Amino acid sequence: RKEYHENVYIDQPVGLPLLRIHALKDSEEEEVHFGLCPDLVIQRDGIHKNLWFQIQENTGLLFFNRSLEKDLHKMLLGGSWATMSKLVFPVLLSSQPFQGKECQSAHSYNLQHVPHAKVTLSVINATMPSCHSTALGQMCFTDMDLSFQIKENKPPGTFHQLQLFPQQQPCQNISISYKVIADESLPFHYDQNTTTIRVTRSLDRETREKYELLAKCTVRDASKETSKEVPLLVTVLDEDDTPPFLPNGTNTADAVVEFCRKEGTVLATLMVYDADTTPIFPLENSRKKYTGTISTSDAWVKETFRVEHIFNEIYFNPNGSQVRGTQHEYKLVLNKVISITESRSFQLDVIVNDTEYQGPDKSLMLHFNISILPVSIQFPNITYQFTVNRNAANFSQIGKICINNCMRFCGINIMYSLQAPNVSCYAVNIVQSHEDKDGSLYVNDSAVLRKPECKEIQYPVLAVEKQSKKEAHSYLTVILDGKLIRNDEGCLDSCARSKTRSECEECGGLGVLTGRCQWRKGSGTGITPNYSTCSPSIRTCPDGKCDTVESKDPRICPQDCTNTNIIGGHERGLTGIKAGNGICYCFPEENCYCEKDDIKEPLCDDM
Amino acid sequence: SRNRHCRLHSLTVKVRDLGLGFESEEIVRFSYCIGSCESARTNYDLTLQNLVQLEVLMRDKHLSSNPCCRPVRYEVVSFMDARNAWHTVDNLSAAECRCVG
Amino acid sequence: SRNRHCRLHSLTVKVRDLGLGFESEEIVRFSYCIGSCESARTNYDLTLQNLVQLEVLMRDKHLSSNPCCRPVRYEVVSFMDARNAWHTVDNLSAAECRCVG
Amino acid sequence: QPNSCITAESLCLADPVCNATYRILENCSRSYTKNSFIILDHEARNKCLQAETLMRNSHFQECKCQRRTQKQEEQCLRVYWTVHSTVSEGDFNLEMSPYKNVASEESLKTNYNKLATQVSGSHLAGDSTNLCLQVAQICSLNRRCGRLRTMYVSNCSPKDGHACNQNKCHRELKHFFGKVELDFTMRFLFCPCQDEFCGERRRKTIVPDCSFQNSTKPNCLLLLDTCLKDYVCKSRLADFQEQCKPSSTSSYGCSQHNHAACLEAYMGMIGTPMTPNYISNSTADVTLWCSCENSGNHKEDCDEILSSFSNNRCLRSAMQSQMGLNQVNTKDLKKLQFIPSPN
Repeated sequence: RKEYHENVYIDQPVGLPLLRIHALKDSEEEEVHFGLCPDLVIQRDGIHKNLWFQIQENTGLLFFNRSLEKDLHKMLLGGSWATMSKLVFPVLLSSQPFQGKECQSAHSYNLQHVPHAKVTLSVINATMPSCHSTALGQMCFTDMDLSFQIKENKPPGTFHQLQLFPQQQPCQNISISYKVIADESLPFHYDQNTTTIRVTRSLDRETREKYELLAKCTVRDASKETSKEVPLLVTVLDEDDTPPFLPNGTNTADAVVEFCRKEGTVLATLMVYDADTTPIFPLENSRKKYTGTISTSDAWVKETFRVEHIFNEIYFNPNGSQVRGTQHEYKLVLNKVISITESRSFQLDVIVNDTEYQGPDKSLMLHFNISILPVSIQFPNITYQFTVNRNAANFSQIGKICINNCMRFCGINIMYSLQAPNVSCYAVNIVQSHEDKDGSLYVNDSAVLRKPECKEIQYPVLAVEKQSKKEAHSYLTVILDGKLIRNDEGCLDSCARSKTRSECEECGGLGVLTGRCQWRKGSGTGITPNYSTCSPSIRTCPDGKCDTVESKDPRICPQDCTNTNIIGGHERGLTGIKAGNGICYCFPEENCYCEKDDIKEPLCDDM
Repeated sequence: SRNRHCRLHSLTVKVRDLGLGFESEEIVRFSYCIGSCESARTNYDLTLQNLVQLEVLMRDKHLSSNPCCRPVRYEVVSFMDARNAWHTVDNLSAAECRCVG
Repeated sequence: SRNRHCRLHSLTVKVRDLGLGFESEEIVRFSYCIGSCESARTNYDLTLQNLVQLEVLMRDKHLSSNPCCRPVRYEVVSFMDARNAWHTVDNLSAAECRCVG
Repeated sequence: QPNSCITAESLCLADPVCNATYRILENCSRSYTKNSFIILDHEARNKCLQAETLMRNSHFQECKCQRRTQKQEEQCLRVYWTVHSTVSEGDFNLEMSPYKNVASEESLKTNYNKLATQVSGSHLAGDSTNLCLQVAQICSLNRRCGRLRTMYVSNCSPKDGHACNQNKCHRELKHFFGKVELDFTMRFLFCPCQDEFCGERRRKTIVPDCSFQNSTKPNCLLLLDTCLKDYVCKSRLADFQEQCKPSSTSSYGCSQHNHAACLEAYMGMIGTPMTPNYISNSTADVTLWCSCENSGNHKEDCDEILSSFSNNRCLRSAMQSQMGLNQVNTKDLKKLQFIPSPN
């Protein structure tokens, strides 16, 4: 038990034991010494010389040796008649006789490192309850709950006595008997005569960490008999007494590095179990408990790979009971980008070490079979061909260019570019997508599209991998067609400005494919992702992503790209309008608005 | 028309009646600016008025011939909608009015 | 509704037509602000408009539901009147327009 | 009436002897909070003990701090814990609350009811079975409550796709529960619900995505460690432990017999590192955002922290009685005549 609570009444007789501190030994030959420090803490009043209590060094019996009456004023703060005050002091435990210096480091502030029990005595400014004023049930147990902590792998010993001390139960002409109800097989023995409870053998937490017994008390006086049952809980404290082990014997995993070569990529994971618990608090200790180090002298390996370790609690079920243990996850992670030309296979070993475990096999080896495959930079053996309407505007998106497996790359950056075309019609350009995987083709000079002499334009296409400079070549054919349509002078440059279908579809704007903006009719009521809006191309705008072509000019698709104010009922995405109320339209680089469809003329004053 | 100078008024409205598309049973305090700005006019305003009367200039809803009574500071308004999601709307309710422009 | 955003316009007028009581044959350049301030509206304006539509608020000529197109800088104008006396009038002609309020 | 620790400090600083001793104690307290106490040698430690005993019997005897006084509160609590630094560090049970005891419940009935009649009768009431909605409406009608509610909600909401700032959120929540009259905040946070829709509104009152939850659940011992290092959190926790101390014997459930004090102390925890909240929309049980996983041998200590919120007889009975109170009040409001909304 870590804490003891007891009441002390003003008129309580002195010279009698108040309570008994129990302790268990770490080894058979160890001696047990209990000690008190010269001071104690009086709640609301601070530190005081301990004039009232003494402890028997070898039995742990705490005696109450001097009446509190004379010192009441100290207790109860200069006569302020608080009905109760508390005295708090530690009872120290040692395997050596006390010399008194233990108290210096062990004063009540900082006891984490000194074995002790904390005693809290409530000084009650009233006479002791007489026999008839105490309910029978209260004579059995104090209000301390019967919960105990026993370290595993330690010798047997007595850890509690059920019977209360005489002055704790005021009635003389009654009989109180105790019983402990527990399964025979449990490692506890109750001595009927002394009412003491013993743990009869060394416990193993990894087999069972909780025991629930029942303490039954029967009180008989002349006329009646009552009984009371209280749970008696024993928690087994853990020691690091089991080595790390592999859950299903697998200490090897394959790790293939191919298309994903960027720093931070998790290549493989292996589990190591430990039947012991791993306290996460305090943080620094938990991290040091288990280590995982790459065992190699190859500088390149050390530089290129790292091991990340996390742990969490799991449960083992040895013969039916549930016991906490720990699962350690070791992830092999790329520590830097690997060139696409790198190609090798080898085994990487990781030593896992349980630093706190003292026995054999405290560490074990994990093996990662690593194969790094080269990546080729090639275009699929097709030539790209796209048809473009002559009325298409600047920044209209024509199509995508992608070398083999390009969408599976991460950490591989491909730069796409168009060389000079076969005819002097420079109408199209290409830009990298956000993660430099594929290239987006777009119109960058719409005037060229209107030249009759430009009908079919062929571009050589080049793809270069940034780090290795490896190249790939292909060809792109752009075929222009469609009858030219005249644009009304009044039209502005951005489809997003239009608030109605008619206004929208009678004009063009940056990014339109066929010379006219497209009206997206919304659905749903209130604020919805499917708001009505005027777009250059409904396929790419709004689609919730501000792609690399759209981000070239704020007028192309403010619905996806705007960072300016959005007025009216809306929900903002990372950029742009994720959801809007009714119709959303924008004054690029100024504000965007989402308003109900039945927009009347705005009120205007004066005039 | 004495005390009809530009100043703050407020009323309690249902969030739904704000017309911004939020579905909510909550009510919010909405303050707005209303009132005359006659006392803030300049030579420009008098001239504009005269040119319109002389029909040198056409009357137009986008032509204001005196400063307008507008908020110069706003209050944020927060409420929970019908799906128990929180919303905060900026620049919704006026906090202070003045004749501006 | 295209390209009618708030901006500066100007015309030449006789000093007499300014209506400020000056007697002069001279003509001056008078600039003024006109155009839509739609793109400067805030949630406040949208809400005000909705409340008027719902008749929670009455339409009123001193209630403006969007910023107004107004001068933010003026030019001074000088001229000689019929008795050959010089006059300089402040805040007469707009120099720069903006949607304010 | 115990005096304020701020007045005690100024009296002490005016007295040369007390001033010198108090300075010693300030250094001692600084070393405890950085728990570098172990570095203090024996001689220095004794000086601290004597200084504290001297202080406790001087001006600072039983000095306390006033609740809900914002800036002053922090200064007062710093003085209090300087003089009470011997309460053993890292121990969950902090024994005594630094706050003066709570005003009696009667003073709570201020202008809440007046506003309640306006909402319950007017066209604005809407779904009046949802009492959490109704108290939100009543809060909106009260200028201070409405404004401070908007302040914390807007500071607890993500802005333009970026995650919320929990410190700012906690500061505004403390501001709201510290500034708005208890009359409002008690009903606002402890509104009774009959269905999960109302329960969800109640759960989301403190914008838990920002103020309560984090991506991972820390161990409760870690949460306590963070709290004890912050004067205000440590004080609010001591207050909560004292005011909501369960009592196995009393039917009232609380050893302090003051449900309002317990609820006020609970609300005091909102906005600290140990911010509690409702578990789900289908129960009025509350909890902390922490678990007792990976507690090792300190599982019992961890369970004690968590269950002081999630399994506290006194707190539960205090909340039930407050919710019962709300239930009754709104029923009899219906009979009252509707008064037009203020202009």
